[in-house]
Amino acid sequence: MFFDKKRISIIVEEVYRDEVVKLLEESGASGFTVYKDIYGKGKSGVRGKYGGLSEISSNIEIVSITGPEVADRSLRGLTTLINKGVVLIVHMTDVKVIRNEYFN
Amino acid sequence: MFFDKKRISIIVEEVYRDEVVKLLEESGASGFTVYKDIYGKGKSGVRGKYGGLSEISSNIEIVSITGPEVADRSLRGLTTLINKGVVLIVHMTDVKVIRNEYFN
Amino acid sequence: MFFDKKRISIIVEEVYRDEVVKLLEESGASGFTVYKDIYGKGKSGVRGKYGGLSEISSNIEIVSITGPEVADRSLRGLTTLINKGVVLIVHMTDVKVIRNEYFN
Amino acid sequence: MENMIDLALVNLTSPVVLFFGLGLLIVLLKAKVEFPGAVSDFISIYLLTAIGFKGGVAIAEAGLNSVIVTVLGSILLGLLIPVYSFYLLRRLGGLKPDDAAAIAGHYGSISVVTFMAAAAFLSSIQVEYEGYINGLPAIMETPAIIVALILATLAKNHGSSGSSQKEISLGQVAKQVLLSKSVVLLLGAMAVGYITGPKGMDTVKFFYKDIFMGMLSMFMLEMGIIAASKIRELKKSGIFLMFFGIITPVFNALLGILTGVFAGLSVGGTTLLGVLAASSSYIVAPAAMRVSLPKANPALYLGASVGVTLPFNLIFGIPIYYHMAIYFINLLE
Amino acid sequence: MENMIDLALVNLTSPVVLFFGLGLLIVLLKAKVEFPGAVSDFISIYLLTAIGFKGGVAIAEAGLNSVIVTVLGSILLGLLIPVYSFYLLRRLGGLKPDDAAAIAGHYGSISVVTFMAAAAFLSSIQVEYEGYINGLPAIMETPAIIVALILATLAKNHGSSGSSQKEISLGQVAKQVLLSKSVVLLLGAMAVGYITGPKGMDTVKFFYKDIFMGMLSMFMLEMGIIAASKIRELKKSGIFLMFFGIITPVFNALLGILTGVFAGLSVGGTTLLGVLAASSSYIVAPAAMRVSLPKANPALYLGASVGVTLPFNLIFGIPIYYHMAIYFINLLE
Amino acid sequence: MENMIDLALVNLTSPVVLFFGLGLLIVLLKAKVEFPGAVSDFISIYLLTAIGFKGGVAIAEAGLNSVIVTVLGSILLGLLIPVYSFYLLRRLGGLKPDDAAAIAGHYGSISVVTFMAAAAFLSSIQVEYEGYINGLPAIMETPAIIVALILATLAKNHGSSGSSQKEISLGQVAKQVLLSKSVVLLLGAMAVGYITGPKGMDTVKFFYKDIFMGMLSMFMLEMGIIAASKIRELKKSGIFLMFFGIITPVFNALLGILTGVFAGLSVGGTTLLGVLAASSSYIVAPAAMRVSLPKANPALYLGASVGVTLPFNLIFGIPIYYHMAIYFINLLE
Ligand SMILES: Nc1ncnc2c1ncn2[C@@H]1O[C@H](COP(=O)(O)O)[C@@H](O)[C@H]1O
Ligand SMILES: Nc1ncnc2c1ncn2[C@@H]1O[C@H](COP(=O)(O)O)[C@@H](O)[C@H]1O
Ligand SMILES: Nc1ncnc2c1ncn2[C@@H]1O[C@H](COP(=O)(O)O)[C@@H](O)[C@H]1O
Ligand code: NA
Ligand code: NA
Ligand code: NA
Repeated sequence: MFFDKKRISIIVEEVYRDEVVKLLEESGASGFTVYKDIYGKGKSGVRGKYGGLSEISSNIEIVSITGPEVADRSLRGLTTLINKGVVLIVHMTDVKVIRNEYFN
Repeated sequence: MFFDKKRISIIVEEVYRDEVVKLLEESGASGFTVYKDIYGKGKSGVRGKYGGLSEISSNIEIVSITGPEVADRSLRGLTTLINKGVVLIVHMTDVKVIRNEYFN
Repeated sequence: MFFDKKRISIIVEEVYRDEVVKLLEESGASGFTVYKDIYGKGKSGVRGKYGGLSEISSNIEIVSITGPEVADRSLRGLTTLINKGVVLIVHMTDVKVIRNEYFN
Repeated sequence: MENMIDLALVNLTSPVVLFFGLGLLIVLLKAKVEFPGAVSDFISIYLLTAIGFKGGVAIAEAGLNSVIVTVLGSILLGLLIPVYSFYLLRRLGGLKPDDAAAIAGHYGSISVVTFMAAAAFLSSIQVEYEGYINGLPAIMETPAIIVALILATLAKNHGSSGSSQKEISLGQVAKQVLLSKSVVLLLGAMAVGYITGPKGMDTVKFFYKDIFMGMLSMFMLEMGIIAASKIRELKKSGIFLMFFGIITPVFNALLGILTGVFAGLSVGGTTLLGVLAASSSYIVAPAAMRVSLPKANPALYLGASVGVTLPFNLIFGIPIYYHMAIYFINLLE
Repeated sequence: MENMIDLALVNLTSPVVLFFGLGLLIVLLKAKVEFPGAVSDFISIYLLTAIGFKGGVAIAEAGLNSVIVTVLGSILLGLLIPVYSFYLLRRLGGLKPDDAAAIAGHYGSISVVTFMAAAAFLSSIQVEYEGYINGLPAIMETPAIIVALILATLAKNHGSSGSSQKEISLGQVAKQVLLSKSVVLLLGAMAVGYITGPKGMDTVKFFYKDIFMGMLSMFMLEMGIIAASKIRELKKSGIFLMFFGIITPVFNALLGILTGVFAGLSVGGTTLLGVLAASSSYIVAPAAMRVSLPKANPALYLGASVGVTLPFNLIFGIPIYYHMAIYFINLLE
Repeated sequence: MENMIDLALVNLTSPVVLFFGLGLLIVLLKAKVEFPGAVSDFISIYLLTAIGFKGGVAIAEAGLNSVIVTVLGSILLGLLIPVYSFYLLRRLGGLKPDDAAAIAGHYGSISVVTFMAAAAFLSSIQVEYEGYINGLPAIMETPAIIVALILATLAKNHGSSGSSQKEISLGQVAKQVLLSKSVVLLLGAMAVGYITGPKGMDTVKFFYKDIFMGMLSMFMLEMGIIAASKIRELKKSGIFLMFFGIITPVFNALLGILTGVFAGLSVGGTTLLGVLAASSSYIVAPAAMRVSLPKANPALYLGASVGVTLPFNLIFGIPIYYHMAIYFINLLE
């Protein structure tokens, strides 16, 4: 009844959204979901608490549920992006889904 | 110290919120959390990026942490809902909680 | 290529944010992310659906990805907080990350 | 009678229509202007409250009696339009029952934004209208949706019987539609306006009247963005609905205008009743259809209603309907 | 002296109270009107800033000297009310120390919305008041909360000693309350108004004065929704707090009115001081109590303050307090 | 000529600057005032639309011809300023190419908020200016950013060749900047204003003109909060940028003022062109630099632009530039 998939989460500044989305799509992900208007603290200090400059200062989380190959390709792409200087907080979780064919 | 539970996530259009919540409660879930104002892309294209029509076009995620039986009942109910034509993106994760009795 | 970490999620009323964040930081977490403006239902009824009083009535979720020791310390601190009367919905998930050193 | 081209120009160069055009352009250029959901919620809550409130105050001034004929006429329009729209969509368009019913319900219901733009147009050419017309949007929003859902049920019972889909409970849907945000705000603010009357209006006039046009113009920017993104989706689904989305409103306007003439409304009032009939829903109907007819394709009803009819009415329809109103009122004299 | 019934009607048919009633109705009907958090944040930031600003400008016009007696009197009220409320709630209500202290703090603090509605009522019956009264909400918001927390600490030290709960640091709480959003905006805007004076007011008058009543009326819609949802929760917790939520404000109003008479305020000013004393907090106190007294039950303090006293004051209290003010001022003459 | 100290005081005691100061204070006191993102999005969408719209209407009134010289002059400023800023930052500051280019782009671009505050200052001392100047922010926002990115590319090609970083496509960046929210709203609303003209303005005047100063004052509160939090981050990064953030705007103002004198602008217009040149970007440039130059340190460019230059211009710069404008215009006569 269940199928094993990977859930990739990427926390990143909103300005990089399009870049990350493009990467996911090129890696073959069939979809993604974006959580707006989150904020947090990490190595580069507090981020995203104030509006106004929201385009530059706020975080988003991009989540994609994919099969293992797409996950692999995505993570390799994300590593390249990190090396380019874009700060990404990435983690991956094992999840189960009902419809196998829905998630590449 | 830890107890094993299931975390069910359902991404769905906001208009179907009450239907999904009813289903979860009837399946015996002791609680749920709703993430508003998210957006994403899937088989039916971009969804939820623009406001205004938010009631019809925006996605929400409904998350419930439950025991295995409730999870099972919920997922069976969600499958019925999918067959009725409501598009649901469902996934399940194994999680650990501190207070066993808090989550049916 | 991957490193095992823990992802701790804490759902709590917004007024307690600073207390929980302090606890996480004192436990050694290197960062956290806050999801605002969520709402839900649990043992204490519906919460956070209406604005206005948002400071008192709305839920937030605080997520931190940490190593096992920090996770342990955090969860022990959170248990103390629960005993003090603060209602916390806590769960933990096993996740994988690319950069080991980024998450204490 | 004013020159048709001049009037079209007055309409096209109004801030309201220009901001709508800017919204369309923004999508064409793929620019990154996104209204946060809460911002458009705020403006739309404001607009609905303001229009309902103004309508209620005007009804209090006019008295309930002088309003009845117009109200009955406009409800009749809401009951009639979805019926023939449904059969047109089924026969000529060959659409499935669910899709046909969903679209029919949209065109029987109304678009508050189109109504506001028409009122702005009239005031910019100094044409007066019966103030209580501001109360009609609240009344015309729902009946058509109920009718459309009845049609869908009938069609399905008529056809295949072994449907796995649960029966739609009409009572439940009616309640859901009547208690939806738009309808509650429109009707509720109308009641508030009716009770508080002109004296209450005095205290909040700056907010609900003076800045109204500006708020509307900002909202039109977003409506333009939404319309442009919906028309895209429709393109995939064929040419029939494009035609339907242009011809139906003109015909519905005709019915609305005849109703207005019959009810003895002024030129302004008749125009607005025509606009209401011509306009199609973009909030209440979509939400209701999505829940009640989940198998109906949203790209079709949103594409036609928001992608085609909304811009058509705003850009071309309003001055046309005004001319039609003048024509038929003169005919009768 | 105006007729009591007429005045009650003026109050009941004002847009501000009617929109509040609409909010109550919306919850009763289970309609789906939800204000996004950001929308009510916007309106409440606006209202707090506007009222503080107006108060500051008025104080600049009146001069600091003529304000002092009133300010001292109103602080005294904030210190006194929680003390006897606490004992009442403990003795008569049999509430636990934490619950009693939390509720007492709410009633000693004030409700800005109730104050604004009262000011609107006065202006609708053309009763003037000292402009600097607009500065009082900022001043009366906090003292009572501190007093209530001191009472809670004393009660707990007096009782069981082996408490596992960490001691509440009063200094920390005082700081937290003083630096909370409402207080900072009220006091800060008041300072801005005081420094910029009437000349500065001229440049922003349209925004902070003219559209104020309209913004307030929209906010009342949401306050009604919140009040109705809180009264529900209270229902489970017994009848005593219902009574408390109605009798206490009347008595507190009396104290406020006597203070106003004593300070030589006009009828309008005296009424408003009465309203401030009668009103109970719905933002600052709940947030402070939740953090400082986590074991106090929010259903109790929110139910009484927001569910009972807020609607009571808005719907019945305001005209009553106005009459009381007239009565006591006449008595003195 | 007015007294310098008086003018500085007029500026310092205006609601706009006082609310900015309140925002700074809020961060200093660690108070908990947070504007939800949607609220500041709403206010900033409003402000951008309003200023663009006003500018467009004014250009329609003045005629395109009388505008050309000023427009060309202001574009020239945008092309020039980043070039010498870049070399200054490289040579004197010893900054890395990416950091230098990012900062240079900020100072060549403009700050709409500073511009609005200056316009408010002028109107409070009753100094007129050419209305079409309201159109300049839209025009001056982008050129400098493109120039800065060209400089960064040149510097990197010149230096180490084995760069792992992908080449920046200038066309893509130019498109991205031109299609960013601020620029589209400013330019779009300007086009709307130009087409609809004074007649259209009449219908929306209450919204876009009357309440403008109040909305701006509320926004300044948030700008103060942001500025204070940015200046903190800069503190870690040394003293050079602090100086740069104060001296550069004064020098740039000089260039802007000379351009204004040259173009034959009034004292008011010349002051505003000086302010535009002096001001540095806080939305468009940061977003563009973050994407195009990810290795540039945001703490540096935001710290200098938002943390230092923005408050300096608002608090001290504006009256100074006004005096400079008077001085140079008198010199010429
Ligand atoms: N350990 C962590 N757990 C959860 N979220 C994190 C963590 N570290 C960083 N983040 C998120 O990622 C954003 C950027 O992190 P950083 O680049 O380290 O400042 C932060 O603002 C947080 O939202
Ligand atoms: N593979 C995926 N991973 C994460 N979210 C998804 C995925 N596919 C779809 N979604 C979400 O589910 C919504 C509906 O998907 P769909 O019905 O396929 O258009 C999208 O708007 C996304 O928010
Ligand atoms: N089983 C659950 N699954 C997911 N979220 C929950 C669950 N139970 C409670 N919550 C969340 O935690 C909040 C507080 O729960 P409670 O204290 O039980 O009312 C609720 O408003 C929900 O957002
Ligand atoms: Na219609
Ligand atoms: Na009180
Ligand atoms: Na500049």
